[in-house]
Amino acid sequence: MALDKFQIAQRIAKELKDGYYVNLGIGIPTLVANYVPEGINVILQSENGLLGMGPFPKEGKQDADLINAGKQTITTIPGSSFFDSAMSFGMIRSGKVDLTVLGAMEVSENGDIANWKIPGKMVKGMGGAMDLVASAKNIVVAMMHTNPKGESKLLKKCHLPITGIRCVKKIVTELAVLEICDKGFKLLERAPGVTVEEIISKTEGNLIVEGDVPEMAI
Amino acid sequence: MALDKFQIAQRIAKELKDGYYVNLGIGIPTLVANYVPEGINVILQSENGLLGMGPFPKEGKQDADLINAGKQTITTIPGSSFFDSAMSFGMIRSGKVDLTVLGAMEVSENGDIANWKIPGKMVKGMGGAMDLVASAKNIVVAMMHTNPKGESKLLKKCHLPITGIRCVKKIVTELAVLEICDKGFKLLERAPGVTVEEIISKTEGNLIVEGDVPEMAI
Amino acid sequence: MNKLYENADLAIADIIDGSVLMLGGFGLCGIPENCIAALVKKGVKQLTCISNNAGVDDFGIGLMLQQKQVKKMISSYVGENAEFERQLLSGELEVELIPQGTLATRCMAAGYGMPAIYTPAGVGTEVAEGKEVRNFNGKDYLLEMAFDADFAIVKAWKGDTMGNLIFKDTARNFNPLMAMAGKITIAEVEHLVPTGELDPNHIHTPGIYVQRIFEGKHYEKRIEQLTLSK
Amino acid sequence: MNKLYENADLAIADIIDGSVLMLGGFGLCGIPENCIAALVKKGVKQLTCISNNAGVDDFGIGLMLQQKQVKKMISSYVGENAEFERQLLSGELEVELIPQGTLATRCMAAGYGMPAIYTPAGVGTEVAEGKEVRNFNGKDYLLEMAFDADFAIVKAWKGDTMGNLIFKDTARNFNPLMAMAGKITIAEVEHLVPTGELDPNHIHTPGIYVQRIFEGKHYEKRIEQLTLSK
Repeated sequence: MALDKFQIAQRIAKELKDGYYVNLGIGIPTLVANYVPEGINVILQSENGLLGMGPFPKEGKQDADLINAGKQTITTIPGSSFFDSAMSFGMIRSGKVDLTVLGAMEVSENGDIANWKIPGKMVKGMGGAMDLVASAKNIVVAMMHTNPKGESKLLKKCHLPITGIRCVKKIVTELAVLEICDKGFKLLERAPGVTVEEIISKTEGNLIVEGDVPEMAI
Repeated sequence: MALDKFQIAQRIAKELKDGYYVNLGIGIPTLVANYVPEGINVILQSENGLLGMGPFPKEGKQDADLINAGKQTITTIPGSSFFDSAMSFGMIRSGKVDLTVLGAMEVSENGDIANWKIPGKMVKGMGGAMDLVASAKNIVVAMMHTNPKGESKLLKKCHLPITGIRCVKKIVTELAVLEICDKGFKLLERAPGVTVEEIISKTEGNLIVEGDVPEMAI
Repeated sequence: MNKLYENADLAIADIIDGSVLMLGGFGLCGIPENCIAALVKKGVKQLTCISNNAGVDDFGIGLMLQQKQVKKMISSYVGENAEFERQLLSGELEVELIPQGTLATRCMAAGYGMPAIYTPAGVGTEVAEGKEVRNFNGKDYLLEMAFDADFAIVKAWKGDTMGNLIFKDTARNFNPLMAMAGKITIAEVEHLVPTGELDPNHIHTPGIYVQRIFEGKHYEKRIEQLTLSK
Repeated sequence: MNKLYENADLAIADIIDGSVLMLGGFGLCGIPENCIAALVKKGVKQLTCISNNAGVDDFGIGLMLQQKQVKKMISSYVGENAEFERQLLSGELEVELIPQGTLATRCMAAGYGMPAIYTPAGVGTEVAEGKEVRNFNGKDYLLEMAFDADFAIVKAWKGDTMGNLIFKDTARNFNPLMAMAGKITIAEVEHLVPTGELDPNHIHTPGIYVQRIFEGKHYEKRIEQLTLSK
């Protein structure tokens, strides 16, 4: 059975290691924070200028001066720090952020990502996405395997304007966990009950299936 | 009569304007702080990371964490701020410092300055001097007109390794105030009782004397 | 030298049509509300605004867009603004979208006297079009130029009469960077304190970067996405 | 993840011969006294040290020079050190002198992921030899590369167990820049406080840049030029 968005977040949370500094994008990536494994401490970076992001505030505790990169009111954890946007992207650019989780509209088999612009639609801008994908050493994409029309989002080549080149390391969809390797998308895990055949049929880019592909443990 | 070093500092202090941010080099330039004209407020920048440098501390009030660029113990004035060395040279480089006063071994008629290295002697380094001269919009040099051998320090071309090119705006020596202009050293003022002839005889570079040259009022 | 102004109207009085402005803030967080209101009141037009976002329809830079005061926006993200979209699609408004880190670093470059910086953001994308690409240690970077703005308009939490500024929480964002970058920097602060009251170790923007300062009034500090825990 | 170390010996235990180190401080102000003592004790050799100065004969990096542990110094100013001069003139020690602002900015570049920066410092001088000169807006600049150091060793006033640092007065100097620039950053602090005790708005170096932290002991904090008012 295909994962729901919470399960996708839960699976991505297994990529976390103790002490990781993590940047979570808007959408499914944000949910990852809810599934941090026990015994593991991660510190969330918000690129508008905060390390040590905490949960959303309780009613009445919101502060207009304290928001995340999605402009939502948030809180801080003990040990947090604030900084300006240049330092924020400085630490991203110098590879200090251990893991970046992003949504995407398309990923190509060489790790290109498209997630900022759809021709013909109003372009809202790339925000920090281009900086993140150009610099992060470990990028995991959270997305659906296909678009609403049923077309694969794991492609030989991105059709949409790209956000960054050769940067994605892993992809977690409702169907599978895949890794970008030299030859394309390497299938690492299947969602419980999902067949390799279904994943093959929904993956346009080169899919590498080696041996038995285990089911995800979530 | 030629000025002493205190009078040179006093004359340079007349270049100060209210609200100026000023960087004073080691030696005579440091003395300028003692002659700030009444009614004028200047803020001293110390390139090791301080705006708002105050006088030396009273006995017992010294703090090893609070020094100037000459490594001397100092104090701060109200409204001071501390910052790191990148920001310190950032504000120098972006032209926020209104006036820089430096010593020199040689100045050439096109405004080159040499003040960091004597071939054959142990080289101690340029410290912040090259940054200052490359960036400051208004550089006044405080120095003797001649070296201990009696040779002019105002030259057609610097003999010593230079610190920066075409950067000096004004020079105050024990004999004269001079401005660098397109054609060379323009004589602006004489020290009290010093003749134009003496200044001519001690200036190797092109000296421009126009009309009556007034005596300095100090 | 007096840096203290009575209010926003006086502080922005010499901003003229066609000026290039930097405006601090991220979304509606840390925006110079008083100066924006004064710019709307003054009706100055044909402005180029460098700001991470363009506000919402009825707040922030959106108020200037309503009055058609903006010729060009240089931003990283301009969603959540219907009037913006209308003007963009009708060709009344020009937009240059640049990556957020590039925006921040081009401000910093100006404040630090660096004419240009190299960043990997946008390599291989349409952002790289027309720009120099250079390889350092096996990785490609784009050459991006320092901004050149006539005025930087920022909002701080506290400030003193010498122009020293302290920001609060994520309202810091682009404010200290833009403060360093403007030819003339105008700072509005929630709390103006006498000189000497701020701890010199806590100051984020040294006064040397600030030419004008005033205490703002009636801060609305609107929240764009109120999100609460249950 | 635990960043907390018991002492300097443990924090520097994996620094090996031939390492490239950054050491914070300006003169003797804000230098990592405990780590320098531990490096001397460990006797690690052939070090390249990036530090604004080289200490004095019997303090700071001078202690490492005495033990001939330094192969190369990268500094802006190296006066006040007779042993340094002796080693330099005898050819035992290599020295690269670079402008102070260039030194600072090459540290910052490393911490900010910028491979190189442009600065006007040194244009037309021997510092420019072999370097790319480029004209922007009518002014010449040198291309200077970001530093690449194995370890950055810094001294802060306060720190917490997450590695957040606060510096005091002019002891800040190069410390936060080097803290950002090291592959591994070791911070010694005068006062180690529990996480949560530092105001997040006052932190100069966010913990993400610091891999190891310990509370130093027996700070001498020697004054190089005691200068008093009468």
